[in-house]
Amino acid sequence: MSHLIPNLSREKIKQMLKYIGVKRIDDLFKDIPEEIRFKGKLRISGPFSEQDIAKRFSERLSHVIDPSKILCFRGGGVWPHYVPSVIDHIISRSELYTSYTPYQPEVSQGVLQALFEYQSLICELTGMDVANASMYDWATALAEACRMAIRVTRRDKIVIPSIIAPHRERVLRTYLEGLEIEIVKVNLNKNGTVDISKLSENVDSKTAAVYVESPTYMGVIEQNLDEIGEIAHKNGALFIVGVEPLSLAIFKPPGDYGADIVVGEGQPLGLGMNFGGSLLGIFACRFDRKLLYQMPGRIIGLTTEQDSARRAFCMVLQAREQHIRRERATSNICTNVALNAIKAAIYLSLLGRNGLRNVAKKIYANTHYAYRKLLELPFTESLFKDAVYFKEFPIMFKEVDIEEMNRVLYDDFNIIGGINLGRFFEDMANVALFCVTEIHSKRDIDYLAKAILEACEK
Amino acid sequence: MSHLIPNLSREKIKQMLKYIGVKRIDDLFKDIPEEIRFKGKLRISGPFSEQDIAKRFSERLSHVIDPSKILCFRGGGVWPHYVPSVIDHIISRSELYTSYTPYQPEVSQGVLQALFEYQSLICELTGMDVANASMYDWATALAEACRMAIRVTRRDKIVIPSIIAPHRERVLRTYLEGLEIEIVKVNLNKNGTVDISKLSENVDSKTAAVYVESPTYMGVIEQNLDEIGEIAHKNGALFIVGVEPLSLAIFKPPGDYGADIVVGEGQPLGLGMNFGGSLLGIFACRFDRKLLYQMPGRIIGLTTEQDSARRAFCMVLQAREQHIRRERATSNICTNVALNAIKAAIYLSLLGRNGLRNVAKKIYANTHYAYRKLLELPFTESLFKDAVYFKEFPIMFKEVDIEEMNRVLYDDFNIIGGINLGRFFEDMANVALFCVTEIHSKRDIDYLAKAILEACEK
Amino acid sequence: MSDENFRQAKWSEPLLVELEETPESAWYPDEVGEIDIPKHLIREKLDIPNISEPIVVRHFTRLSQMNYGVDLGIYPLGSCTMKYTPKICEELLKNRKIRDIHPLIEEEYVQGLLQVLYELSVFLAEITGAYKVSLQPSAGAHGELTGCLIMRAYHKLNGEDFRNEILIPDSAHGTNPASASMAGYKVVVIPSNEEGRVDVEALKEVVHPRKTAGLMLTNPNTLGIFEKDIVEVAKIVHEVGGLLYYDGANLNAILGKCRPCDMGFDIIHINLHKTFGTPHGGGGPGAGPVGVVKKLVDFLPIPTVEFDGEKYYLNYDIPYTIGKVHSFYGHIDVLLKAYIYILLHGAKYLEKIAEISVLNSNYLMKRILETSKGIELPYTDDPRKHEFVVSAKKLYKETGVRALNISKRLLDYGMHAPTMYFPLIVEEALMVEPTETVCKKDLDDYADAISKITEEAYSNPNVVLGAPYNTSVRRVDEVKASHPKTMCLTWKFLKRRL
Amino acid sequence: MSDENFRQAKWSEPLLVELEETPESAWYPDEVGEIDIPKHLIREKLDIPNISEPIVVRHFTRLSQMNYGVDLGIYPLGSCTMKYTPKICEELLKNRKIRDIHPLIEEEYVQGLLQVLYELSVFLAEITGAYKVSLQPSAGAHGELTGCLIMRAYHKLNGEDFRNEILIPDSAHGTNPASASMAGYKVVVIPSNEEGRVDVEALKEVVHPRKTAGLMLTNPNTLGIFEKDIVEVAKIVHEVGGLLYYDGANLNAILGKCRPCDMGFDIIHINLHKTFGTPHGGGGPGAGPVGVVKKLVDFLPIPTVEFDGEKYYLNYDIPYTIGKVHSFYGHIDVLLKAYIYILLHGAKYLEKIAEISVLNSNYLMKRILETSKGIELPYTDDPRKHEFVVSAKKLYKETGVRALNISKRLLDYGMHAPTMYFPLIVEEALMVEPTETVCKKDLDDYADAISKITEEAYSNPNVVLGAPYNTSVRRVDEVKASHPKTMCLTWKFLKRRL
Ligand SMILES: Cc1ncc(COP(=O)(O)O)c(C=O)c1O
Ligand SMILES: Cc1ncc(COP(=O)(O)O)c(C=O)c1O
Repeated sequence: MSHLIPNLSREKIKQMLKYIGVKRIDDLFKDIPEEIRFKGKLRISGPFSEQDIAKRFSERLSHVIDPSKILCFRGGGVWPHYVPSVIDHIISRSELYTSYTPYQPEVSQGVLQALFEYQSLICELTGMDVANASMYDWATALAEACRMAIRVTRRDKIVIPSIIAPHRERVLRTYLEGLEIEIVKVNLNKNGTVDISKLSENVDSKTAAVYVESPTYMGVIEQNLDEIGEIAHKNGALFIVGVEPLSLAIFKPPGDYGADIVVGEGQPLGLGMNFGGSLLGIFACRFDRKLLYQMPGRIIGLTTEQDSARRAFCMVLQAREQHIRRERATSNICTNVALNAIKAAIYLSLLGRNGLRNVAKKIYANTHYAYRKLLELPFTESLFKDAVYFKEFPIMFKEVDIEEMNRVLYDDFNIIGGINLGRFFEDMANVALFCVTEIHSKRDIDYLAKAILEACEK
Repeated sequence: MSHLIPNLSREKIKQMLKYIGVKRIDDLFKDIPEEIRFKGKLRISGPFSEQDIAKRFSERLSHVIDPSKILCFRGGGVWPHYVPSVIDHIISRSELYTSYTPYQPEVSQGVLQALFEYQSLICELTGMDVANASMYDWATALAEACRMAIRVTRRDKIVIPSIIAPHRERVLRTYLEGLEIEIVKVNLNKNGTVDISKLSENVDSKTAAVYVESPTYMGVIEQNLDEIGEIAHKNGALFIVGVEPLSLAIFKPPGDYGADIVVGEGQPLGLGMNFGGSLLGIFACRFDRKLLYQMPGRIIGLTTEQDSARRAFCMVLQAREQHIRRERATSNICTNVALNAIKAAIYLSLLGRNGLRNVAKKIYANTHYAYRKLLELPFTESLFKDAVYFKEFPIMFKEVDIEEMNRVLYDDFNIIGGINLGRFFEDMANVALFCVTEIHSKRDIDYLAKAILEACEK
Repeated sequence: MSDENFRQAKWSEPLLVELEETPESAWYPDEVGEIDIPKHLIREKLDIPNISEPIVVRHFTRLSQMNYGVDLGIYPLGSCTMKYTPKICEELLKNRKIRDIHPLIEEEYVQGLLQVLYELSVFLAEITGAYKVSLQPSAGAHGELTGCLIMRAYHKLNGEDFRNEILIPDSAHGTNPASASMAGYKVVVIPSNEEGRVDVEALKEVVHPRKTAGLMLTNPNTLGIFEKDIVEVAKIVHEVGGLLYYDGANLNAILGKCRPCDMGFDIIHINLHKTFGTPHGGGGPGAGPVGVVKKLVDFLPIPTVEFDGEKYYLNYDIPYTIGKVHSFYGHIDVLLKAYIYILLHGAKYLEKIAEISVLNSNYLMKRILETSKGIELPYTDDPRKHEFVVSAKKLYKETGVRALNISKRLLDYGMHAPTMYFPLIVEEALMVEPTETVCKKDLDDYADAISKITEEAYSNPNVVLGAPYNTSVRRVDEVKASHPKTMCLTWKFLKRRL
Repeated sequence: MSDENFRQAKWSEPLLVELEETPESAWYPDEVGEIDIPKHLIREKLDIPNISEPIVVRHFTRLSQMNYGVDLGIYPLGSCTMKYTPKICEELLKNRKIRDIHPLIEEEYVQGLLQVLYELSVFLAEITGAYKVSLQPSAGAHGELTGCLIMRAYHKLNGEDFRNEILIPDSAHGTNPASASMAGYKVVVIPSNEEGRVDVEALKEVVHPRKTAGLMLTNPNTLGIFEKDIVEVAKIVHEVGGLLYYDGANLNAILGKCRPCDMGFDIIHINLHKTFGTPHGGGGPGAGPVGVVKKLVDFLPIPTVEFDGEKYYLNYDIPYTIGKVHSFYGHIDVLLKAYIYILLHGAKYLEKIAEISVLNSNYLMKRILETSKGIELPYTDDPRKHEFVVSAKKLYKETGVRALNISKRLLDYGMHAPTMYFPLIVEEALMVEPTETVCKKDLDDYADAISKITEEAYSNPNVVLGAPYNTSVRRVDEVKASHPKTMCLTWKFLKRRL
């Protein structure tokens, strides 16, 4: 509104128009042909004052549940985690959030160094050598990783497990639409991990990449990652691993079992859930020129001043990118989610290895406590019996309508229950996927179990 | 907690102790006599994690009404106003809020210039020549102004109107306790302004200061300020005026009618109500060395670098202050409310004269609309018939218990009604003081009138 | 105004790994007892430093001071629309009712959020003339990919999957060809004419009834020039059965003045982080909603946000949907800021945005051209729109000072440089976009600075060539940064090298 | 670490009145029709500039970069306890349920707030040993005044209003005598002994059974030395019927170690903005709650926050109350931050605060004394507590470099100077208080910087005398600033002068 547009005074406009040498502002638009001019007035209300907008906004939000009064046990790609207050404080500094992509490194050392720290932290966490400065989300990171594998290997088949997050699969398929790629699915064992022999059968000399996730969409830690990697590599395929980053504080990182590319969702690292966005796509790979030069996205490097040994940071390997390579670029990504990557850098450095381990251990302990608690209920059954779960686990409910149960959990207990997997997987009509994290206490979990008992006995 | 205290690792402590040359940390406390050592453990719970504190805090606050669902018509010293989002944004910049009083001007130009702008803006608003960088609140500013007048005139009598804010009077009396001062009260006219002839009678050669407020505690704009000033000055007393700053955007400023000292409450200038604190005491005076050198508080000045003409800011006239003058200081004030003064500076500069005028006009229009609306009710009467009101006005309710009315207004209508003046003034048992500001719409006011009607007919 | 008046903060801040550790403390305090993970899955070493909160906060606070943002001064990066972000947008977004809401929550619990999203999609449709808008794409380029995939799906449904070419002007942003190519298309470049506009004759030559899938264009184009032949261009493409894609990066200039779909575009994206003032965050998150004309509605990504007259819901039932392009529904945080931004302005001030951004741009252009020796305006003399491109080719020839050097020297004045060397069709290009949120004095100061710099280029070129001087670091060695031998992409590279 | 590694931002930002105006726009947009105010009351001219929001934001953002704060580095201002402020304290305070709550609201609607305030007062009583705590005073000095008025009221009730002297050591902070004097007392100064402690013999000489109203003391004192004779001191004062006042500025050093009221103090204040980490805000708001022993409870300011077993309420029924010292109940915003701070730490870490702040202080003191020529420790060799005072007297004599110059030169390293020239009893005093929130490297760097500076003082004193160089402005002319002829206290002064 008027206070946001400094040159809006009649006098100034006149003065400037005079200098330009035209009479009316409209003269500056005279090259817009009459026939396409917009004649009416946009049907957009306002201008509103801050005060009125705040009111309107809060009126709208009055039709949204109050999360501070609710216990959320839902995950599946975005998870409830605690966001340390430091993150919002730093991220609200306008030098950071009102800057553009650091095209002029000399005045952008702040964002550049922060992103360099992010890349370094992601590499420490995943055990990989290089990471880019972010992708939009796990799903697009996965899609770009597969495209990258296709470019690197010049092959056209991707092997994935039969169960991955439905939204990730959907995005992957969309992104591969333009290339004619075969996507092969490999079934799972009874414990929810990839069936190695089935995998072996499906990976061949046409395979560009083998993709697995750990923890899987079902929260299961994959057990045979070394073997899977070997199968991929033996066939000349790349080994792509999808990860939940907090799990890596206690579980072996992909770098330890030969992953070529790691993708994952950075939302647990200090981002809110925000109704699903924005998120943070993690993307890292081995240091191998063939891979590096095919990597999508921005990469930041440490260098020096031209005339001194003083450290400085800038974007590197831009020759891969669209603004130089255009149709032959490794990706079209331009604006990514840099600020979210900085959030993750703050989160990781604030918690440190001790804090991260504590969070991960608490999640692990909570997961197993909750898993056991729910299995103690008379009408539940485990889906994958000997699985090692992290953060999420599926529970089968005998003769229970999950949607109905969730409704009662919310109405009577202020609980957001597990995901109804029947929505996504035909054979899982009675299965709910629960999520527990460090924000939950034992008491919360006991309360969940009790609430489910009561809800289902209704 | 542990992450807040960087040197808390055993190893580091050992290393440092060794360097110091002692064995245990306790050796550094050995000069505390055994008999006064605290032997037990403080009964203070914690340490809590951020997450747990946030929970506890929000649990406590669940026992506080939600202001976003409520209409507040209460003022009386702190008023509901809109706080522009820019203020919180700027004030959250940690260079500002984590700094100390600017003792080293070379690294503190930010706070210094901001406070200089505050002083300048307050002087523009009040029409005075100099302002200090803040007092705690209007009440203590008033008390310090009276003490200053007593010092300057070496007299011992203060004349005030019979009605001023009860809390201000109470603080004033507390502050004058040590000095044996006579406080004389002058009655009001029927229109709520000071009775000039009564005033004349009470001001004499012993009078140090005449204090009036405009708008008064009852929201009445004082009409005879020139005359009051003349009476004070004729008798050699100082003329102190108390103001609500937003009113000065449309009403004559004290500088125009000869005020010597102006005090007031800066809370309307971008501070929240915060259950009554912190606030912002405005303090300004004429440029007169006698006054200036007796002024309490910090004052910021514009100067230059020592070796160049480049502008720079620093604190001035520190010889008045306690850290130099000790028991002969003009005041003991040290930590004031600098950050709140900066909030006011941001508010004033963000709104500018146009915005301030608009706010004040809206408040004025709302006040008169609400006043008329409430007087239309069958059981109400005006207290001061020919008054010019700003932001507040008292209404007499025939045979209505104000407390009871307010209870119904809250319970049934989500309204915080006017102040029950009976709590403070014996002769006002059925009077309520209402406040309307720019945050209220006509609809809100209509709703108030309707709610009162229904509440009182119950 | 001189370069003596500015110095960026310089803290020489070490890397996180070089800061002092606090090995025995941890931010996240809950001590959890031992847990039993199968041995072979256990992670042994985790090399992330334990730094205490005060030191972490200091680290990032110092870093931030070494970064230039819109809140510090003019930032006229052409094509990026770096405008001031109203603080109310940030403030309202801090609400927990946004941050702590899970995406897979039952729709009836989040009606208010869905309503806002729906309203935003309606606003964006109104502004662009689109029939329906999907809020899902994460950025402009993501919108382009989405758009190209919609083209693909459309032609496929029509049995025309043989169409395999997308036409793109030589002045286009790199994301356009990159996106087209990602969607499996061959890119055909259309040259610009001597006016800096699409060469209609050349276009006619390359359109092809079986090959052309569509054309991608931004209007005003990247030279800031309005493509006044757009109606004819659209006709040519449509006549051979192609679709028109509108790159919304330059929408700022025409808000309320004309609408892409009224010009003939079939698919459009909008960079909310440009035109609608959501902050760019040093590289995102942004948002790139995509709108389409009626005939393409059935191809939009799932889900769209809809209203059935009673309740708001997510519509997954889109017959020929291209699928999903993002995990959930898009960048909600960004979308809501744009919503607030739009309502702050209303129809009236949205149009003022266009007017004043164009006024500012033309004023600054004239100021620069009149006072800076060696700087020239390529192509037509028509007024530019919200941005303009000048060339320092002459200056370079005469002094050895390049567009790059001017840019670096501008940094010494506490001002951000323009976009350099884009579009590719202008030699020594400086692409300047002041936006509507600067004041006249900013424009005058900017022109004065460029004027001084060009004078300096003639009188004392070495000073310009050695710039910048007042920034937290001086000229960065970008060649070394990308060289295989010296490349350093993480802390580990540094350790290995030592 | 060298002074080459730091440069503070410099923006040469004009005054608000010098920025570009936008006369026809206004932030607050509601156009209100004409209103009819009686003519003689109308204001004609209002000289406040109309500046647009982007320019206002830029102005203050730039200013902020020219300000040093704890979040940027070590800030060891002695006596000020400039510690890191946990961000969670700030975050939780942004809740509208605090900001938008009116003070005169019915108690039953704000039970949660009253509960928190009550709990805080109980915590503070527990920490200090006081019987009851009032949260009303706005700062330390305000607490002192409150305390002196309580003394006054107490003696008066006892029929002893002839007591008119308050005893204050020569090392005391200036607010102590100023507050005593404001309360109508005569100040009697007690000298320090050769150890830097209250001279007990001198005290005995001045205490007087009819004159002495009380004694004000901080312990550890402003030299950072613990007054180990405190029990005797208390006895001496109590024996003549006087009261003891504890200036809580130095409470940080003894948290959980010993409690003022256990030492014999009757009235205490606590600077929440020091010991309890609420940010100082460049000069407030702080908070200075006052606690008293049981016999003084009936003199506290009204109202106190109380709990009757069922509900929390404001108690105005205090028989001999001194009245009110603040409009309402104190600085709620600050109080709540301290509440959060205390719970973050719990009993265990409150004690750690004392331990590590004392450890840091003694470590740094030794480092400085061992490596900096010309810097000496006055008074006893006993360990200091959370702060220490050294003297640059020798350095000054030998090189002409004063405590002031060392301070200015420290700024060039991106570090804040210590408190200078206080307490008054030490010549060329540097009063250093690192607090517990710095890391060892900060201490080493600080000592190294001082060491380098003192070396420089001997080798090249002019460099030190000319400091600072790396700050946004160089040495400020403070004499000119206060000189009647050149004094400039507002924009108007500037205009008049031109
Ligand atoms: C003309 C043009 N098109 C497309 C884009 C890509 O947009 P985004 O960065 O949002 O992906 C840009 C961004 O700079 C642009 O300027
Ligand atoms: C020893 C001492 N006493 C009292 C005070 C005054 O406290 P405040 O600034 O909170 O009024 C201070 C402040 O610096 C101090 O250091």
